[in-house]
Amino acid sequence: MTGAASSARPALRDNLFARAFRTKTGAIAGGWLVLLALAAIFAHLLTPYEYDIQQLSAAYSPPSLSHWLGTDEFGRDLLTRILYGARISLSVSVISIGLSVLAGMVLGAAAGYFGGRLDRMITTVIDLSWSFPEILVALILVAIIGPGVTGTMVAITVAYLAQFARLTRAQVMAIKSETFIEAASGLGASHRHILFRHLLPNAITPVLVSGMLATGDAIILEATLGFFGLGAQPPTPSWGAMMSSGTALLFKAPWIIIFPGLAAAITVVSINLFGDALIAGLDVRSRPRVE
Amino acid sequence: MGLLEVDRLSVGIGRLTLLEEITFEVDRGEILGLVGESGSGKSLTALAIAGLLPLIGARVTAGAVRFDDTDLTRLDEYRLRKFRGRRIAFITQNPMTALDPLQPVGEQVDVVARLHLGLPADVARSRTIEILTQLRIPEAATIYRQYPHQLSGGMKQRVVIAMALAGEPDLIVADEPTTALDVTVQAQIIHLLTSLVRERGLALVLITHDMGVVAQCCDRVAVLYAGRLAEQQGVRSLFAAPAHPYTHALIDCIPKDGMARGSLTGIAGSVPSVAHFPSGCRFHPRCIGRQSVCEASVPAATALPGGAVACHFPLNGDARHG
Amino acid sequence: MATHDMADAANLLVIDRLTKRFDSGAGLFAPRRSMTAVRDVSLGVSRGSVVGVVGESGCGKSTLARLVLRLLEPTQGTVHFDGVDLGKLAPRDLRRARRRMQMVFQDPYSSLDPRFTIEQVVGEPFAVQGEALPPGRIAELLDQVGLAGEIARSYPHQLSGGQRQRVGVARALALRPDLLVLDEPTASLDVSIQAQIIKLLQDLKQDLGLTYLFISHDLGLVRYFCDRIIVMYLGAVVEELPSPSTEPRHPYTRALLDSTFSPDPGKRRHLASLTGEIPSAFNLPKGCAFAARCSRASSRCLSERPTLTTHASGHRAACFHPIVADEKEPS
Amino acid sequence: MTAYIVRRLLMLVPVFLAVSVVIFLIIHLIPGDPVDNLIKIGSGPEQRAAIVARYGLDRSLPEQYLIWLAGLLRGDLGTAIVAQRPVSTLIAQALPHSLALGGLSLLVSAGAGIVLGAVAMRYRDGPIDQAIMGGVLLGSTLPTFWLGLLMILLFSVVLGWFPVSGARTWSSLVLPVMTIGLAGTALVVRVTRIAMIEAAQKDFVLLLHAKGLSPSRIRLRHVLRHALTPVVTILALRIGWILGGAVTVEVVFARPGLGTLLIKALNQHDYPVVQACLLMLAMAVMLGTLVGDILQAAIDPRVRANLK
Repeated sequence: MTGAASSARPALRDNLFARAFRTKTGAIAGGWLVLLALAAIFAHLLTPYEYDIQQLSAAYSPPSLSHWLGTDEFGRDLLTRILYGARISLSVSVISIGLSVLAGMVLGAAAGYFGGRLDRMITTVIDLSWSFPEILVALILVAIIGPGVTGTMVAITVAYLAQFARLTRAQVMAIKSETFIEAASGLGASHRHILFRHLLPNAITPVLVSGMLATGDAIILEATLGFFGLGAQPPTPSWGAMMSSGTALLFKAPWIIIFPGLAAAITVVSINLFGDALIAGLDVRSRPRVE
Repeated sequence: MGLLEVDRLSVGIGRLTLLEEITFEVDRGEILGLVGESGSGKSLTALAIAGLLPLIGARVTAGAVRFDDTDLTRLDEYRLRKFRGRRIAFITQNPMTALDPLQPVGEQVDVVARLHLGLPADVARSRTIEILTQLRIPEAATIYRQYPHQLSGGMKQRVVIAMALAGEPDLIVADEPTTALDVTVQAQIIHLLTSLVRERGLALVLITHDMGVVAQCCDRVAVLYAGRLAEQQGVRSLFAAPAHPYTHALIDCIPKDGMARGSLTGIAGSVPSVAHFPSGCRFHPRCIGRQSVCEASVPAATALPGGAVACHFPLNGDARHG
Repeated sequence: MATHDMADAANLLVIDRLTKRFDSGAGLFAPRRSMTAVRDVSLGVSRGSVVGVVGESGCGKSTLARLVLRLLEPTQGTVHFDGVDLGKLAPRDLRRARRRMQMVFQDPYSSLDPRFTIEQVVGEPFAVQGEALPPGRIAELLDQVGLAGEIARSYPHQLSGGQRQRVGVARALALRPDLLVLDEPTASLDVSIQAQIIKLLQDLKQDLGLTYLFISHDLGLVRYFCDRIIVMYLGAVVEELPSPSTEPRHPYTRALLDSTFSPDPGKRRHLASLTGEIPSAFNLPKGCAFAARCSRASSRCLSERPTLTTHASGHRAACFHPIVADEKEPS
Repeated sequence: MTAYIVRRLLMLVPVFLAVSVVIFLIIHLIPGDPVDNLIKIGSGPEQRAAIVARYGLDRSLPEQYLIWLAGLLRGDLGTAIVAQRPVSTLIAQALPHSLALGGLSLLVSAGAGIVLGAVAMRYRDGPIDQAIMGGVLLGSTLPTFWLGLLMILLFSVVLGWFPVSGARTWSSLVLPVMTIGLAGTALVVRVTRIAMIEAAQKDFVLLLHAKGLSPSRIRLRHVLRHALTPVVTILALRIGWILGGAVTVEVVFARPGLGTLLIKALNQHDYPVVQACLLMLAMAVMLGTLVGDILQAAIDPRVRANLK
């Protein structure tokens, strides 16, 4: 019995990813993400250049055979910096969103399941912060914590928390009103049993998918903070920081801005497309049969 | 010649055939009960008559819907609209969701007369109030200005009926008009609808799953099962001597006064879904009298006095009691 | 009073003056509103009997079912099950008590967790009660409710409504309960399936010696299936019929009876004996809740709330102007 | 309705107080002595004493908050550390530019979004729909600042149609509004399309068809009207989101405005200015939700009924 129970659920999620990969857009988008992640991890093996060694004689080189994507104002190879930048951009957004999903789920599930005063307290705070744009919340936090990777991560985690808490709460509330929850309490089930055997397994998938989509937004947020000079500090390469030279270099060496932005854009578009493919495959099991 | 003749009508969505060769007719002053369980295709038949199939992505694949000698299935959308709401009115199942929540209910009735009868706004308005009053709505002028959420379920269904009557139609198609209502309100609405139809000599197709409603209100009955017509007869003969085993079993599913405990057994098996319609006679897996031919071939409709039945082994009058 | 005590000994379930009030809208700037879903309901269910509770939407019948099983806490009143006051039980004891009283729900679609297989659904009671699943018990239960054993590994969405409802019954039977509360178990099923389920419930009751509290809006079905009938209107019991064939005294019960459509075209009758609709439970009138729709209502009915009075053995009605035997409505 | 607006305004008061507490606390949450955060580096002891006296920094935190709040209500937002001018003057200079940019972008987003969303719904799943939804995907994923830079590159540098930066002429608004508008439009298109598709499946729409009304009339007068409720909700909730876009875009286009002021102040650790900018943006968000709620009540009688 219990064996069947625990084996049934992971299988369900595996199917979801497999299904998404089997669609055309899902495969292309997912493929890019996997490649980028691998390239970021093995960046030191893939490129002959270092990300932080300046070579002023090669500054402002346009894309060429030796520097595929050109060099920046210090003569550093742009492709190398983009790959190393992917490390920062991806890990910062994935980790921060992961924390955000986790905390949001705990808050949302607690509010939705227990209701009452706890719910009112959590919802008030959450709704308040939700109505403020993420960038604003992030700016406030960065103002407090100070610029840098830590500040960016805390900012992203908190900025998206409200979204996940709201979604989890809504999910939990909806599932809580289903009769099978009542049936379980009628059998004498404990809060723990209801939360972990019924509510969360049914609520978790949409939250995870929206977490996945939010990772894309987080990459942009990270880049934006970097662009303002509030993210990872030099010489650490992050996509946003690389572009922060801003308008000044736009005329002289547009590739410095175009390529990191393009990397971010393709990644975010891929995340969205893959997310859409995931959603399309969602919840076939709980769909009612055709009558 | 009936006012409405549904002739060997088939309806499909994609590659699925949902309705097959449905045939029946209704005349002015007549109430036809269209009975069936879920998946029988009764709502689909209603949509087909009103030409509303495209809205749900379905289409007529064969057959005709002749209304006053015009085949509606051959009309384009523009000409079909001259019939809809004007000569053929439609009442949907759930009054809670049938009205536009953002518009006062009176205006929703007005629009029919303004559109089809060309009445100016003020005339349409007083006519609406008149119809609402006829439907025994107290203080109709007040109700006229209210929004749907301010009205009870029964009141909303009266407004929907008023919308149906506003175009002075010849035919009303009512799809389970009372299923969503409370028992006591159900009785009021059914009574109101059927008596209005009789007073005005309209034709009514009353779609329902409730054999009780059929017995109390209808003149003739068509029984649908899994997308096909099982049987069609006058109401008295149908209840006295159902020819199709399904009809017989369906009547026996309703508890009656003084019935002994345990005499209600239901029909074994379950109502098939569209994707899994059985071969041959679609009722055969659930039929007590089935034989091998029932599984192999589709029974053709054979004539009965005042009706038809599609069964290889129709019951005669005695079999019902045997 | 002596008869009362004797009745209690025979009763498996005794509900005494049960009341449930819901408060809502306690927002920052919104006024608090309260609604009494169940008001002062008392009734006893004797062992091996089927008691039907019938009424329309908002009459409180489903709330009553949940109060009985302690899925909701009553505002006032007590529920005794087999002589034990459920309200006084510690959580641990209440959980144990739940083994003996189970519920079958109206909606067979939402009453099964879509992520559970059928065997997980039927086995859940054992898991919840921390008990080893006896080998072969699932197959036995499925067989009892007329389902094939192969179904055990299916998911709910692969089953028809009738099959799901059978699964719901099997789950309720898993721990061999004494009492089943059936909350409109057939209301969302097709007619042909409804009759099947009723037949199944009848057979199970016979074989397992069960007691049923049967909640329904369908007076015809209740009269067929139940030994005693409780009629509720807007939270309160308006009439208690000792047998399904008892002629009603309360005008509301009469109206319910007249509103059922007999499947016999030979017995057509004027159907609409009742006007108006059920008022909102949020602002109930001071007097009889039914007075506004009742043709027999007097000024007394508008100002004073009638209480249940006994008319014959086991036949009680809450009406100042009950229908007497010789003035039956023409049928 | 008036009573509702008044009540809704009153409900903003606690929200405003909560937000102001957070913004007030910034000064104390950042590491270091608050005095240092309010004063130029290298200032003498007299200046320090003046700051301590002015903000009551020797008193308890609640007292400090009240002093700060009282100043706020008088329009005294403090003195900018770097510019050494009253913050209110800086804000007054920046605000009109931000309002013009934000307001115009909002109008463009709403107008273009609703029209395109309705068009996409009308030709659902066809090539037109797919084209619009492709644009939506780009509009909602491309980083705003990057998009702005590309716009400058294309329209100003290559084509030379619009000025690169600044706010001296109206034409300088075109590119910034397009940049923010693309993201805003994408959002509105998405919501409009989905809301219309959902509304079109409602029972009452079936009945409207059954009454013989023309499909275009049903779409425009009923389905679109229903779809407006969620669109208004989203627009109201995300007004701040559009303003957030404005912050970035101002920096990219080097336009004067709250965003530029805020980013500059953040980089210069000019906290009184940071506080004031955040406060202004927060108030815009609050007023946005207020307007959204009022619009919703105007559209939907059920919302009005719930107000009573």
